[in-house]
Amino acid sequence: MTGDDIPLQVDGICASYQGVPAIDNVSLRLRRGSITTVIGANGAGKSTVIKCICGLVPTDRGKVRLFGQDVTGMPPDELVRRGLSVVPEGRRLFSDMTLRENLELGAYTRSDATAVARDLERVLTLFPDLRDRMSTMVNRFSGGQQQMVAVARAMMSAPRVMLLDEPTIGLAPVIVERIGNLIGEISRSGVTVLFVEQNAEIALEIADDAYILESGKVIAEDTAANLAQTDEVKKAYLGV
Amino acid sequence: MSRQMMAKPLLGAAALMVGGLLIGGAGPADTIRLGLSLPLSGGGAIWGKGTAWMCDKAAAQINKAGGVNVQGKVYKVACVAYDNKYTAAGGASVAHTLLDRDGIKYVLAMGTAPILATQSLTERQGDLLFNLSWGKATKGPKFPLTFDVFNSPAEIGPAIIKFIAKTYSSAKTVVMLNVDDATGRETEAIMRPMWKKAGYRVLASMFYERGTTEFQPTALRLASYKADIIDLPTLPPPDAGKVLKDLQTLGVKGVKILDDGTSASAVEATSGRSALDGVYMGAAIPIDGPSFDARQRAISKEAKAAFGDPVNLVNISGYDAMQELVAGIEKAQSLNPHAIAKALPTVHFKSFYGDVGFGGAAAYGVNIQPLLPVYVTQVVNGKLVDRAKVAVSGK
Amino acid sequence: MRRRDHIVWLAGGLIAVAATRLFQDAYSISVVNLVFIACLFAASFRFVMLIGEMSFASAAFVGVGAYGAGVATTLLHWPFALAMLVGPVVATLVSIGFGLIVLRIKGPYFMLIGFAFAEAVQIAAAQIQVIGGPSGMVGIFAPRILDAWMQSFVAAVVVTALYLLYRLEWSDFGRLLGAIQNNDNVARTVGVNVLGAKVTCFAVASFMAGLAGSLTAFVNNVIAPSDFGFMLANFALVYVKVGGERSLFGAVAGATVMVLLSSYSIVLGASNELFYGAAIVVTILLMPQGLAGLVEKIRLRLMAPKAVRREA
Amino acid sequence: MMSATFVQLVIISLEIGSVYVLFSLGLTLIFGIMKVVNFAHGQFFAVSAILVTILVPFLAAHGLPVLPAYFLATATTVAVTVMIGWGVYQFGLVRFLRDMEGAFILTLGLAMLSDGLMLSIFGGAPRPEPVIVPGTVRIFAVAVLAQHVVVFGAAVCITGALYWSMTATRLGKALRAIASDHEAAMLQGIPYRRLSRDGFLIATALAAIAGALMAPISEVTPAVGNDYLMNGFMAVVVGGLGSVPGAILGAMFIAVIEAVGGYYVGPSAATMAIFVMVIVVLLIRPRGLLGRA
Repeated sequence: MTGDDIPLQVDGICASYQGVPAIDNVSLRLRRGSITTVIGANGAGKSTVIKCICGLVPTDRGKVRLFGQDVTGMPPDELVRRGLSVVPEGRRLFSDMTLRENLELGAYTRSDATAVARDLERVLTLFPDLRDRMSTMVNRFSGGQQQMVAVARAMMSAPRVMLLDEPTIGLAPVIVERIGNLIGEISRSGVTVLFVEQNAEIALEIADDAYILESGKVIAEDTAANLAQTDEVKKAYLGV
Repeated sequence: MSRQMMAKPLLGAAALMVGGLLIGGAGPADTIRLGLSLPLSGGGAIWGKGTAWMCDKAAAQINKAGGVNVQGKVYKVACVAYDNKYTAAGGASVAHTLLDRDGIKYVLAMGTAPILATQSLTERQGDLLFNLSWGKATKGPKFPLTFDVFNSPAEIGPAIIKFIAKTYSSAKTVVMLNVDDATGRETEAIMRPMWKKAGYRVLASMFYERGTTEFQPTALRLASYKADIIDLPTLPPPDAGKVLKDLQTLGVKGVKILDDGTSASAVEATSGRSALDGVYMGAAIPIDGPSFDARQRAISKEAKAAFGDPVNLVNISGYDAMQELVAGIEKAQSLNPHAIAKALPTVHFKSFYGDVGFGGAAAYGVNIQPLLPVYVTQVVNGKLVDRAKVAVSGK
Repeated sequence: MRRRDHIVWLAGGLIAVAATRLFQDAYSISVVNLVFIACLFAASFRFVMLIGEMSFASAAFVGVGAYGAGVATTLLHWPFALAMLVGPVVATLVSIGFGLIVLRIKGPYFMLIGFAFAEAVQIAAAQIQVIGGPSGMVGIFAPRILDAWMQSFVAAVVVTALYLLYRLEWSDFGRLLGAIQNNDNVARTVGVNVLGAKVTCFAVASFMAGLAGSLTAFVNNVIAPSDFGFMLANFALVYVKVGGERSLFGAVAGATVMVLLSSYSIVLGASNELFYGAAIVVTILLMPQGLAGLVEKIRLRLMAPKAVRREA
Repeated sequence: MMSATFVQLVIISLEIGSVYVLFSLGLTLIFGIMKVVNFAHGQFFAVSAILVTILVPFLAAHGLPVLPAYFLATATTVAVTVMIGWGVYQFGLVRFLRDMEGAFILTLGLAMLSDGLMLSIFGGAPRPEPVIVPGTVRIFAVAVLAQHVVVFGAAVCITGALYWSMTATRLGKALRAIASDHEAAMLQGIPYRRLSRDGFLIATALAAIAGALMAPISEVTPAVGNDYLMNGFMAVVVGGLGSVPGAILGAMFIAVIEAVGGYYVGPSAATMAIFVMVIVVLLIRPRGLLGRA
């Protein structure tokens, strides 16, 4: 299969913090245009998977391929240039900068001003309530709005693959639903999406494919629909 | 650049450093060594380097003239200079290295704090100390093995005050500024009573911390007293330069004195020529004046080329200490520090200034002070002009 | 701490103290004294690093220790044992007060506040004429009985202090400090009195810094405010990093190497500062993890073939 | 009514403040971007000041009028200093990004090394200072050295330019993003290491410009950088590490204490007051006056 069909492929990566293993032999395959989710409990290693892919945490072993090319250990800024975009855990906005500046920085790698302006317009159509607050410092926004800003910022680099680290954590149910719709929207615009989630219910509802991570290992993978039907998942993750 | 490529030059540097460790150590047995504990880094380095250079100069001259003859045996002389960083702890380290490791019996130390540390060893172990500090606390009958090498405020002060009293008879008030360290405090403790005794009113005496970069507030405060005389005894040249420049900007007219001012050129570098004009100095050598000859001027010129300062009261001490030591050894006909200490008050030695003997009992209780002339100089258009040469009396 | 550790410490300590008898000439004795005192100060500095902070205020506490010894000996004529301890005790009390106020502040701010404190104390000490002002104090001698034994006395005091620091580090309290270093918010949420633990750590370190100061005073016999500027703490940090901060032995090794280097470099005269600076730069570039890191690397390299074999 | 002394003290505060601002801007920039405290910052200042005192007379001797000579000397000096800064970054600091302890020791070693080198190359004697803008200017009947007015003007311009470029240019915004969260910045495609280098070189250039500006009014010795360093640290920490407006505010804070304290209580007490006041401010605002929580 070519890199075009599998924009992001992760082969048996392992990572550790100060000698303590965090993830062990994790492999993922993202189909082009699909939404993939990795679900797991707190501390299962979900965030580490994202950080290894985007180069923030070094991998001890294994390979990450972006559009067929080996990008293991590449610094994040280089990956952004190659079409990857990340909504990090905890949003990580530039808190003492304005919304406009945050979005501009999202488009840092791009030099085509007209295209950037077009994308800004598109983003503001998606998030209409941000439109008149362009000069506001982002630390004045509510938690849900900040999450929207983080997604909007990630969209500004015109990515072909987007990773989201726990996008719904700590948000009110109504916002969680909006985020869910948003991920679908992004996917429909042709972006391949991977997001890790603790909230298995919403994750399995949105995603096409799903992986379950336990103690740093992938213990199950299937289509989201199939996984949602298994008894273990129902019991352990959906609380049914 | 890869790590490995980086490692090579770094390893090379490390090897060089290890090589550096092997330099130094004990000298040959027929050499009399004078240990020098001097500031060779930081702000005081200029004085330390100059003093070491002048010591080497004296040693070269003595060796050329045949060395030192002690009971038929001829010795060469040499100077060994280490960095005391102008601190007590640095002074202690240097003293241990000079006295205990290198086995040197005679030390010249500069700076009150390092001298205190050195003296506690030399007096206990029976070594000779040449004391290069402005203060009085480390000199006197309590320290039988400690000798002075230059004129300090105890000698300079009276000469300057006498000259000022004669020249500016209407002047009645003084303000003082000193650096807030051992040197500054000790000097102030000598100078202030001296002014008072001479009938002046000391309106204020201030201190500032070493490392101060801005002097405008201090200058403004100095100016606010409207004193007839502004006395800046211990200011290092750059600080003196800044204060003078700021005083000039404020339009302060009074008589300005740098009692320990050693070099007009060093102050002028910072003050500019006009701000220094008319300032009196107590420790500068009017080398171009009538008191000095071509031989001395040649040394001064060489010194200026070597380390950036002409000869001055401080660095001449390197020269004079060596001469004092040699004269003492020859007179005692012994290398024993006690014997030399006994002989020294009675010797005459070839000081840079000429042939001088010892005195100083009036100030210190014992004759440990070489009777060097004091030159009161005034800076006129960047040049030092001899205003008064005072021979320090031997009483 | 395991039983074996105690035995190793006892044996190692005795050997270290006994080894000081090998040095009988005055120069070697002076260097040995400096080395041991530097080890103690480095260990004290490192102890604060256990909570993730760099305390440049330590320089001032060394000064307090030294002045305590100076005042007790030359002005009050107290017995030697008391003179040894008064400085450290005062340093501890001051550090508790100072710590309660400033240990709420972290990282670079704490570090620079330490700078300011060291400078302010240094200037203040120079203003007090009873303790000699900027000239400092002279004639701080240990009893004559100790004359021939000073280096062994210093070694014994330092080894004992290091042992206590080591015990503390490997106690529950030490583990708590480690937790605070990792994340004091987490520690706080599980109900730990974080400030209390930090202040305790700081106080212990300051006691040891004060002890290093007392020893300095009795070894040098002369002290002055300028000896206790922030550069002193800078060098403590250098010792810790050169040796490797992960263990107490790293700090000890670093202090030993760097003090020996600095003692040797005196012979370079005017170039000594250049040399010492170059030594620091070269060391930190070649061994970012310090001597301990180097040892570890060598150990790993020696063991590497085995590991590869096992994998194959 | 404004008394003459009051006007004097205001002017002196501005004079001193502008000097500290020039020195602190680079320090705060380096801290913001690399999260390290640069102990060698003063060395760049000293190298630059020394080079200017060598180059200006040299160029003047070759027939250049003093102002062009000074500008040419400053340009050369800044270029040389930035090249040294590049070496320091590339072969040293790059390994210690965000490692406060490691970077502190490295820069401490470099500062000692450079102290020693400068002392052996240039000697310890104060270097004769070039007179660039001679004479005094009267402001509200108070005489001020013309060169001080130049330094003040330069400080205002440089600070303004820096502030503008940090808020309005792509590089400036990227540097602020790095200062705010370097990982998040990398996730936007901002090349952290390359921009850290650029930020460090800008800071180096600022130190060099400050050195060149100060050469005619400060002392010029190898040790001069260290003298400014301590007050530079205090200014930056009081204002809030990493904050450009904070550095300005901190510098003015220190300057006012130094001016007012120095005049009314005396210089030694003023120096101590600076340290005490810095501690007090940090107790009230643990991240400085304008630092972020």
